[in-house]
Amino acid sequence: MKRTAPLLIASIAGFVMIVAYFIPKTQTWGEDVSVWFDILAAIAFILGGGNLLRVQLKKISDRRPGWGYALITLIAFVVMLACGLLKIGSHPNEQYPAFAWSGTYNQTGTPFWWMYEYLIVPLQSTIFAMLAFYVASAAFRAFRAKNVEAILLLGTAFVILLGRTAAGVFLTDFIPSDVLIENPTFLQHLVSTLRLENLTVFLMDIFNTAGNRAIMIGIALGTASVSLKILLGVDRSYLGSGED
Amino acid sequence: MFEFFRNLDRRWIFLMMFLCVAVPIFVIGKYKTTFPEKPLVLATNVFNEIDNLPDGSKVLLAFDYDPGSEGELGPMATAFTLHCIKKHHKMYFIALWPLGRQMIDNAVNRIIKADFPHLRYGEDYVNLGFKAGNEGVIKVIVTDLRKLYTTDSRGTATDEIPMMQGIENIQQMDLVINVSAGYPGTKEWVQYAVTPFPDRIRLVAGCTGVQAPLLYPYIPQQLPGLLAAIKGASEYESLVMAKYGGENISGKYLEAQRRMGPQLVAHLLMIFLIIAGNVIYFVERRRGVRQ
Amino acid sequence: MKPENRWWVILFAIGAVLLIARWFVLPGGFGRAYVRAVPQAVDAEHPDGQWVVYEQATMADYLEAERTNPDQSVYAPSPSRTLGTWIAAFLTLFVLSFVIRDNPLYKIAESIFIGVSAAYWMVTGFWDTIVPNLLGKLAPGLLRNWAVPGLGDDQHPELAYLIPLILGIMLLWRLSPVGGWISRWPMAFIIGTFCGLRLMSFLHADFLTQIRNTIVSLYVVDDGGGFDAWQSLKNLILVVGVLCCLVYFFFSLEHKGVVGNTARVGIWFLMITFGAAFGYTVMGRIALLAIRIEFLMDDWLWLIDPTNKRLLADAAGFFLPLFGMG
Amino acid sequence: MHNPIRWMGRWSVAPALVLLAALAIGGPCQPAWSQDPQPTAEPTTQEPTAEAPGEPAQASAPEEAAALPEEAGTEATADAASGRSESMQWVDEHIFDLDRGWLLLVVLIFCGSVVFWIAHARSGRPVKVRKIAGLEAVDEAVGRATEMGRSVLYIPGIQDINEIQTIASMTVLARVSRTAAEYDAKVEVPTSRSLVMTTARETVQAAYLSAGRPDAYNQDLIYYVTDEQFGYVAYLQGLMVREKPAACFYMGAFYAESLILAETGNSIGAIQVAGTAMPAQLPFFVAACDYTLIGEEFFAASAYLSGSPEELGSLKGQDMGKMIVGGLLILGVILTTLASATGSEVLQHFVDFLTQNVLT
Repeated sequence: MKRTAPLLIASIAGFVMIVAYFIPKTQTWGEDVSVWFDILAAIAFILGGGNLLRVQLKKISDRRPGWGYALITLIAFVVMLACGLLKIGSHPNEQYPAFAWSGTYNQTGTPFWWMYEYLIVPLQSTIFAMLAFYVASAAFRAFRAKNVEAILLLGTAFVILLGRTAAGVFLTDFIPSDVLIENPTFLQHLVSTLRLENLTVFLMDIFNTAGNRAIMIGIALGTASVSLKILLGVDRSYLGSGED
Repeated sequence: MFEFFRNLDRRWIFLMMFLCVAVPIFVIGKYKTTFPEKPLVLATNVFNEIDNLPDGSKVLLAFDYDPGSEGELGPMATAFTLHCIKKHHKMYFIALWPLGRQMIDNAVNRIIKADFPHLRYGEDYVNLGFKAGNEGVIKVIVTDLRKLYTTDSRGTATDEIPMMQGIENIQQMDLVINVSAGYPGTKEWVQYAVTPFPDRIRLVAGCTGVQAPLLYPYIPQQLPGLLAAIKGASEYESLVMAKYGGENISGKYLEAQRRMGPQLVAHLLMIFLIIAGNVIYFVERRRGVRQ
Repeated sequence: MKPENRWWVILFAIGAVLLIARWFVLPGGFGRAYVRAVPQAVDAEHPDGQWVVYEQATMADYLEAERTNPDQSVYAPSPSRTLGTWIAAFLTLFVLSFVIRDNPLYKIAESIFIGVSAAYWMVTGFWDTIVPNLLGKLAPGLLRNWAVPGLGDDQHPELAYLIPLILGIMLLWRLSPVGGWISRWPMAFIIGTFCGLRLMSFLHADFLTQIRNTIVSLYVVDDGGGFDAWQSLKNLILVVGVLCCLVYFFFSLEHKGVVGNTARVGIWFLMITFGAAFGYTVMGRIALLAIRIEFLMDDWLWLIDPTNKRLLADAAGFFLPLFGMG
Repeated sequence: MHNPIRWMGRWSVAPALVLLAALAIGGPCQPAWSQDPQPTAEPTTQEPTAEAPGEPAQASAPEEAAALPEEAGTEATADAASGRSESMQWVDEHIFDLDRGWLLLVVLIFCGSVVFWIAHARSGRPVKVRKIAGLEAVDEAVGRATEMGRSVLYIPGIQDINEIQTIASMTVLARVSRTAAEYDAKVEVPTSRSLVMTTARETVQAAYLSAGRPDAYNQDLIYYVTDEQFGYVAYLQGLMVREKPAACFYMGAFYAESLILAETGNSIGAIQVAGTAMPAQLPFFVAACDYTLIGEEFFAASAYLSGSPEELGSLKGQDMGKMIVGGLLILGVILTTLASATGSEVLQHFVDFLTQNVLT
């Protein structure tokens, strides 16, 4: 029972969704289930947040190395959570001043907003910005012409990089462009494509599109196959052992 | 010397990158010059799609990004908003990203409230806010906007908002503009809004550099115009400014063009690094063969 | 002192010296934030509003307002936002210091980030999902009297939303000492439904659409009715590329002989695809760094002023007569 | 005692086929589903062809119509579709979305071939598949971590469990942690979603059990960090430089963090194996990791790693899908080319039928 019931639930739920896809009246079930999922994921925050709290508290109570950082996390977490859930400092909605809870939790000027604006935003965008350093070091280290594949990889990246700047456009400006020619010939097209900005578009339009289409078709097949295996009960690793 | 480069500590690369970005920002910020921009066809298409609409058309602006990609997409959002204002379009803002709401607020505060205070909320623009559910939201609002948007982001019932009168779904929009940083984003708008209603919904988009290659397959049938990364933003911005900017353009409407400066220098650094890496590789290989 | 620590101390010393130098060399201070007071809920009873919301303003706004009316109280410097700007600036530097080496400052930034962001998402989940989509559907009356007074009167309880509630309770059951296995049921339900959904949506949207988009003519006729060799060639490359890449993904054929060669061409196409995506991405990443550095130089250090936030200060004549605000 | 997996498999294939068959007949035997048991789904008119009360379509401007000749074709077929008999119309509105008939056929063929090959493999006949380089590295990487006495870091992406990539990642995790249990290596799984944490715990516990070492399982190594993408990344890159795992696995849905993770992993000298179906992130993994499973290969990984013939059979089924693509593509291209070369209207009709009816 403990073992088969979840498998049955998954199979039935999945096949119902497949059938529903074809029946006009049930085609919106997918959206309903998405809403349910979001609710479920929000409820699951209790599990994740509870675990986070437990881990940090344990670090602090054990006085493990770095417990001070755990304390910082804990305080940040609790303060932010309290400010947001209790809507501290939030004014009511302008249209309903009598309802104290009617304001939004992230109103400008609230502590919650302040922490979002001055803690999360700078941290988030700075971590993201570190990618600028990493693309540089990756390009230096990994883009070496070891074989045909690597040459193609780095060559394309090189062309695109160059073609997307004013320098690249300037570099190949001497090549005649086909834009101003009426009914350009094949050769004129070909020559014009050698202009870096056109080459960029050509590579993106043709080669990149071809590669991406094949990848997307493959992904669609892979997704469908994995889904089907789960619905058929062939792949069940997500369910765990079935023991308690 | 060669040994130094061969075992180059990556922190030197980091330092070079930092300087290549910081120095141009400082210089351009000080002297307020930008590089001239030459708009390519995709940006021109975006401009024309918005510009050719009759004045006062209804435009849905979906801001599906967050502060993480503000550097790339913020200037696009600014230029889109300004362009719509100048064309007197009615702007309907929505967001599929939770933080997209803040991005809408930014645009409203920085542009509409600051420079065009005569525009009235509810008549010239409305912020419908964020709805969770990713592509599910798109699927619903293409046929029934009010099923999800019963209120705007301030909690005002949509029925009470003048410009929402008669709006049943987004097929009634004359154009959908999407600023997208990933999932859900332009791809989902194409799949779930344009694909089912190809002759009712027209979409143009601005996206990050990462996404651009994935969206090329949809051009031009489902997606007539696309601004790719800061370069696309800069091209479009220059078009908008050329037509509507006037004499004294405020610095905040030149953000993308300004940002092309560090872009250029940093690109040259990348190119230099790729070449340097390969020179080292070949010298190394030749020495290896000799030994 | 360990040599490594010595480097850090030197680095901090340099930073501190630069900051102090900034303070004295370029007068006028830096890193201050300004706000504009906007009265809210204004009505006949409350002509000045029932409360005030402070919106972001610039120094230029403030100086302009002061110039026209020295007694104005609409624009003012904001201590909390000034503090915020400084904290944001230091956190930015803390994170950037990681590229040199892991260090306690980065750890502080990291710890803060984990704490506040986990809480942020939980709060968002509660107010944006649980409240409107669960409570709002199950008990709209409660919400109308509490947090969403604008909720329409025609909203009645939708019992279908008991399902996610029950599933959620089952999910949380794992916290109880007995019967934790019950929490597998909602997981199975979720995974099952989404497998069904994705199976259909991927086959429908990606699979069929990509095939359809690739069906192109290899004999393109141009506007004048003639053969457009250039477009035809482009189409040919596209079709051949897609087919070769598909061959690469075949699992039941060894990559030998003809198949091997075709798959090889497929890999070439993939490599060009990846190279192109890489080149494109670089641009976005640099813009991200640029915006952080702009923040440091513009909002914090006031070294540059591209958007004329403080230009009036210069015009008013009591700031930076030497240089700094071109 | 019979093998429960086999039992389940046999049990599940039969109703699946029945369901598929029922679908094939067109749904009339399934009135229960169309009798919407949910009070939520209001009887909204969902069919896309519904006459919305809004303004007429925008594509009325002559230059736009000229620029998009395909649209005219779409309208034509839509008109043709609306010319259905009344009874068919009723069926279309209430029982079966006729516009999706061809989709049903494609789904049936694809699922049928996967089911067929699974059954084929189950009957004991050998299934041959080629090798994928990245997969052999999985065991090797875990082995090396054991030798060096360091941990293995497994990152299941940043999407929630409703993403198939995350589910596929759980299957790979099962294998990685089983190998780790056998070698007695430590696997650390920080997650960015609560539900993924829950599922990963189940998976890893089961893996330790099947490796015969349930006592070695430590659930504290699988924990939630934060939902925030870059908060999660900030934690991971700190963790990587401090703990220096010997092997890093990035399996699942990744976004911008891919390169941060791969470059940090590279700087600490870890063996890195990545697998994702996010096309935008593949270049970074390809450039910075030792092995990368590209798109479909990642989904195939679970089948390879499980080593069970049934799962390998499903790969054969996927290949059938690719054959369909190739066939349709070649057929379509030939038809289109002939149509435009000869100007034949009959051929053009075929092409329109293929692209606008079959492939929508």
